[in-house]
Amino acid sequence: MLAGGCDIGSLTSKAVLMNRGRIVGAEIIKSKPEPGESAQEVMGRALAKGGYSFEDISFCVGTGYGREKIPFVQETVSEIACHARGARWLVPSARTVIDIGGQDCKAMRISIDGTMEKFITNDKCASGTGRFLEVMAEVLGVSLEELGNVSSSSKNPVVLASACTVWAQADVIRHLNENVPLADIAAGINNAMASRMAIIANNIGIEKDVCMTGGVAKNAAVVAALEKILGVRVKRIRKSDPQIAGAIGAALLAEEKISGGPQ
Amino acid sequence: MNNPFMDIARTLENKYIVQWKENGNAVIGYTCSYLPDEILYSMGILPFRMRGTGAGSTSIGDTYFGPFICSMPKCILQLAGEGSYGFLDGAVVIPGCDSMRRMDDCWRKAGGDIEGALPEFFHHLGVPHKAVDYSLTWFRQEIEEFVAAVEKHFSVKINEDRLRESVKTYNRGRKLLRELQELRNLKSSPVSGAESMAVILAGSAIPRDIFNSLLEEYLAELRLRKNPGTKKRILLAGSANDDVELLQLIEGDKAVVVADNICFGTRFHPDIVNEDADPVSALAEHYLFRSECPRMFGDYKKRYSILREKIDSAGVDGVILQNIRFCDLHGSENGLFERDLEKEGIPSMRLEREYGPMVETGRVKMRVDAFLERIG
Amino acid sequence: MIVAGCDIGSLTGKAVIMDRNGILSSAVIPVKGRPADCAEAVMARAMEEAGITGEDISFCVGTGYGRKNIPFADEEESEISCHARGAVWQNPGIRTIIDIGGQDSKAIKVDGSGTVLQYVYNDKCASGTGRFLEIIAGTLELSLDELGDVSARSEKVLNLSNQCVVFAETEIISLLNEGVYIPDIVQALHRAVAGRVAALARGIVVEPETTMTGGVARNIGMFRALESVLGCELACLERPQINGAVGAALFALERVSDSIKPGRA
Amino acid sequence: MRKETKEYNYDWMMWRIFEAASRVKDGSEKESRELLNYIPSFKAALEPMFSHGEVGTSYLRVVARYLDNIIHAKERGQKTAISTFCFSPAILYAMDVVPITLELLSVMGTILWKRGTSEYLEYCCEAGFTETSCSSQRGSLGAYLAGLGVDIDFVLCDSPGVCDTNANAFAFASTYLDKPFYQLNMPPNLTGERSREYHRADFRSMISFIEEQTGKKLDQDRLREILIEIEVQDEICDEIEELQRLKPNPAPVEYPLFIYATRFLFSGMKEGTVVLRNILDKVRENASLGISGIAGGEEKVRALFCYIDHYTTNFRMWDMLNDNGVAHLGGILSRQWDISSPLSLEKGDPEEGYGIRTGSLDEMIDSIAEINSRLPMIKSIRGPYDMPHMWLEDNLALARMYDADMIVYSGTPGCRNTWGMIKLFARDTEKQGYPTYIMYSDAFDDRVESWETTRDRFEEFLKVRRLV
Repeated sequence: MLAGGCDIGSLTSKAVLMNRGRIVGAEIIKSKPEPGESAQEVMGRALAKGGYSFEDISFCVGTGYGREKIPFVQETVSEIACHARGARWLVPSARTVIDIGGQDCKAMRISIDGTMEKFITNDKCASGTGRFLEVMAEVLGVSLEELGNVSSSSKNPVVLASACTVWAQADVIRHLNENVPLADIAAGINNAMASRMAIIANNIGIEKDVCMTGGVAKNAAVVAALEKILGVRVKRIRKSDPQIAGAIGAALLAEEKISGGPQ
Repeated sequence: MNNPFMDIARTLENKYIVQWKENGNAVIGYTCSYLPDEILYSMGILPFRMRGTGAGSTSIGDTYFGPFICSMPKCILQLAGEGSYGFLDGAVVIPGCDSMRRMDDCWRKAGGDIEGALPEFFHHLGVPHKAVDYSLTWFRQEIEEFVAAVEKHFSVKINEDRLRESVKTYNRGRKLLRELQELRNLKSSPVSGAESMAVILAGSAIPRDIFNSLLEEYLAELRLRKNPGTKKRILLAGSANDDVELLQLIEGDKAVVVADNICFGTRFHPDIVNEDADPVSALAEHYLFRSECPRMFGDYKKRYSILREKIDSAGVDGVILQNIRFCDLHGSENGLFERDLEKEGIPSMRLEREYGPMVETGRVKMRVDAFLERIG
Repeated sequence: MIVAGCDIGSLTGKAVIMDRNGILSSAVIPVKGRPADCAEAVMARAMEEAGITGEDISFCVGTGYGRKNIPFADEEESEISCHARGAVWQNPGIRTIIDIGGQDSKAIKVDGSGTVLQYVYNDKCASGTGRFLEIIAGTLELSLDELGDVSARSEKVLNLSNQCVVFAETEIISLLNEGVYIPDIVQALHRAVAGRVAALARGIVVEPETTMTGGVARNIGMFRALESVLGCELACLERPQINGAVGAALFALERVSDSIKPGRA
Repeated sequence: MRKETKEYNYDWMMWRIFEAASRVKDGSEKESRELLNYIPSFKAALEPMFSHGEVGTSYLRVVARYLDNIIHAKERGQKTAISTFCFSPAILYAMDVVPITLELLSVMGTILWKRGTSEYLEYCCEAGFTETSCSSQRGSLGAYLAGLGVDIDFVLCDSPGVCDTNANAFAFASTYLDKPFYQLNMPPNLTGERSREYHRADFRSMISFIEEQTGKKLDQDRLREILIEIEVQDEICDEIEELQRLKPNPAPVEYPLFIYATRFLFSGMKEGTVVLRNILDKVRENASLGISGIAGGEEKVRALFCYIDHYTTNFRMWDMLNDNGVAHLGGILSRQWDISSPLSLEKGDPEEGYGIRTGSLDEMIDSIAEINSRLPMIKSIRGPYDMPHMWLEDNLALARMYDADMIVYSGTPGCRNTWGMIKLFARDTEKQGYPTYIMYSDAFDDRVESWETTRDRFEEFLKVRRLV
């Protein structure tokens, strides 16, 4: 009785396999130009890991930008609903979920019974998206994970032109050229990111507990900066990789279908 | 069933305009719903509400406007620069908002650079931002100056009887539009938001008499339509929208936009103009005292109650509050609407978008779907 | 009397070595790490090609984003002045220069002596810059150099609505998802950038002859797109990419001839 | 907004800073240095003011006084009204209302604080206001929306039809805080009897609105005193403006800010007159010695600022001007249009400026209505661009009068108005032979373009256009 969740994002694709509330397979790959292709591959890999085949999936839910293009799903659901669902499973006490995707940034408020009360997505210029951090890390020549660690030793973080990714990048290059310590630049980047997220989080109104999903959740410095601005603790996700929260949510919805209605 | 309005909504120079011009009549474009169409129409001139749809880029627009400006006037200027508005004999710019007002300056400059980009007749109609006795006097004078300018340029004369006729014709159209809205309000509304949008757009783009008869036939057909009425009922509010595709994108197969509160929408002259009073005064009053646009500062409560009324009479499940980037007037009022609607338990979602060709549908679609799931 | 010009941009570093008779050698390398290292590397490459050493260079002018960090530069000049000087030297008829750089684009109006009369930078927001092209090329899994040829195969006109790089990227991803023909996307990309750049150029009123400098000028698709948006033919420079460095070298020549003038007198 | 920020009372905090600063110079040099250590983080921002001796300290004093009025208004039984910089506070003073001018507070915050006003800017967005709106209001409005300032009694603005984005901020505030709102609406054309009548009627109904709010009738004698004081201030400013035409310009680069800020804070009030007098004395002194006001002493370029200044932290714009020998000729903000001001005289159009008549109440109300309609943004930026007495016309006249070598535009991305016409403007001024530099930065928010970038680009312009 396998339930599948497949999240085809613009930058990465994720797949999760569940069996009676337990994750029995998960996979993340870089998205290919063709979403169907990404879906096949990422799900295929997830299955292979546990020695399963597509036949073993009794219900599969698709989500993400490419969701309409996934050949093997029975149903599609928006990533916002999936992320909320996944986050609740990862952090049952979560009432506010902040998700940083590759191309956008969402904040969701969930009621005690788990239904979505409200959500906001960042429509503004792209600073405040996962892509923003990627571009910056690239310029600094460090990996996304390093970006978090490097900044820890920062004494006085720079202030970045956070209005536009590419202009912020121009600033970063300037600071590099002026031999500003890498730590301070990195810290500046993380702060810019965090304050972007804080705006939309405060916009829907924070309810404790707060948790963060998406790849950026792995950047300790951003999370810390966000905590500082919001003045609340962000619950760390340990149960699994926060980046696959959307796929987990999809898989959970699939399980509901199998067992008929929410557990 | 064919919707005779779709083509009109999707093209600028529709076949009726071509006819109109062939008969040697003039067309005047305008930028904002505060212009009394009745007056021009009574003088045998077709008032055309300018749109920016169809602009493939804003290269010309960006030559004159700065970067932090709403893309709607940029697109309109683009089309003018590319000659798509060649059919206009005149244009009226109204200070609807800062971006629109500055189109006056930018268009004049573009006219200097690009042969034929600027219509021969070009007028600035200073509509006040408040509705009180002395601003009404001002507005009435503005209209008189406008009429004088039109009379002079097009060597026509305004005639009271024909003006009264024109007011009647437009009122007839208003009544029909109201009937359309009544159909949309039905539990099983037989008409989609996209179709209704097309109707309303056509209302600002073809001769009123033709519009009225087309709409009568269309309403008759609609009354025969059956519809299960199982879709989510949405109200669309916020910035001007002249793009049928946006409606189709929102509706998809799960939702129907049963009401709107947007410029180029049913906000377009809802109530009837007094046919007994002096026509010019009646029109001045009618147009100035309608306060649906946040350009009328300080009237939030009035606008909120108008919105609530529409929500109730259309039995709406959720409200989408959209605004074009850099449209601060609607953008921030949407913030207030959202706050107050949610307080009353009416699900609502703010959505900032780029005006122009709806190539980038991914983000909008994702938000709309999530919103529909939320209210479902 | 041998001089050098060194142009350290945000994407590539260029070096030119010249004497009064013209260019002796030049080099272009992608920027990696700190600009100083890039400057050393690209200059070394150029000197090797010319078969000379640092001692032979009597004066060097630096320009570009990293101009402040070129250890061996005797002086620095802004890209604007350098592109102006370089373009008019390459083609004396040039009066308007459009430079699509990595971080920003500029339109420059010059007189016959290569002196800047007026210039404008691109509007805030990066659409209309080389970086924009680069990011999107990455999304399409193409190299910058491929863009030109790919766009040549375009069949139908397509519009990109979004001006924000990252959102344009999203937009392009959804186009890819819809299986849109890639050359059409690239063509649309070129027209989008050209549109932005043209808007900027019109701001200073384009006068013939007009040319395009910077690495992007080698992208024929971009070149043609700009021509069609501006509605005029663009003069093609022989070496658009190193134009800035050429200009810098010319400034260097000027300095040395100034310094030896007293001797002549 | 950060939690800790929410713990500080906004205008009270601002008041404490200026209160302390305004006393620093009271004691001996040694005491002063001691005192400065109590406000270490503001040293850099305040030093430039101290460096201007009596001018600087008297300026600090009026700012402190202004803030003092705000935070003590309630206990003094006065009403408070948030208003815009382009609104003559005279009428409010005449009616015993304490004005809270958002843009002025934003300027102070931007200059003083390391992180600028970012927290308040962002709070506005958190409250549902658009991020694309003008930072000049958001930079302080955020504090009041968050309930960190004194209680507001009502909202007044005169920007509808002039700057809708500005007006929108006040309309939003009144709804969000649920406070009464009054707007003076400007017709697109300023001149002619029709406009005058409209503005009169509008101004009169505003007065009755204020009377309703305060429960006090307009005090004629008070109004007369204020109008007479405005005349005094105008005379002083007229002379300063005349002296700024000298080469070199005897006024230091900071003075334009001191002048317009003082007028926006205390138009028609003795407090303001003191500062303006000190400024005049210093400018006269420099003029008689024939020296430039620039710190370095050498005037290389004469720059006219066609809109606003750049208020980045610690007066760094003024440093930039001083370092490059750029004389600040002021701009529309530092000008006024009394009928006998140099600009009015130069343009010689009776419709250009305002005249003050203090006879009957009607005359006085007309005068103050006229003054209000001749404030910089209202007069120059109302539209469209080709109406008489508009932005371009005013600036070309000023550039000519003051023999400017260049024109500088600094604004905010939120300014639909100037960004809707700056390209046309720059084209025309360039055509007239004035190199025109457009700053793409935000005068109130370094995060749009870092100050370093702005400065580099500006200096590059000076060099490439061979101005230095």
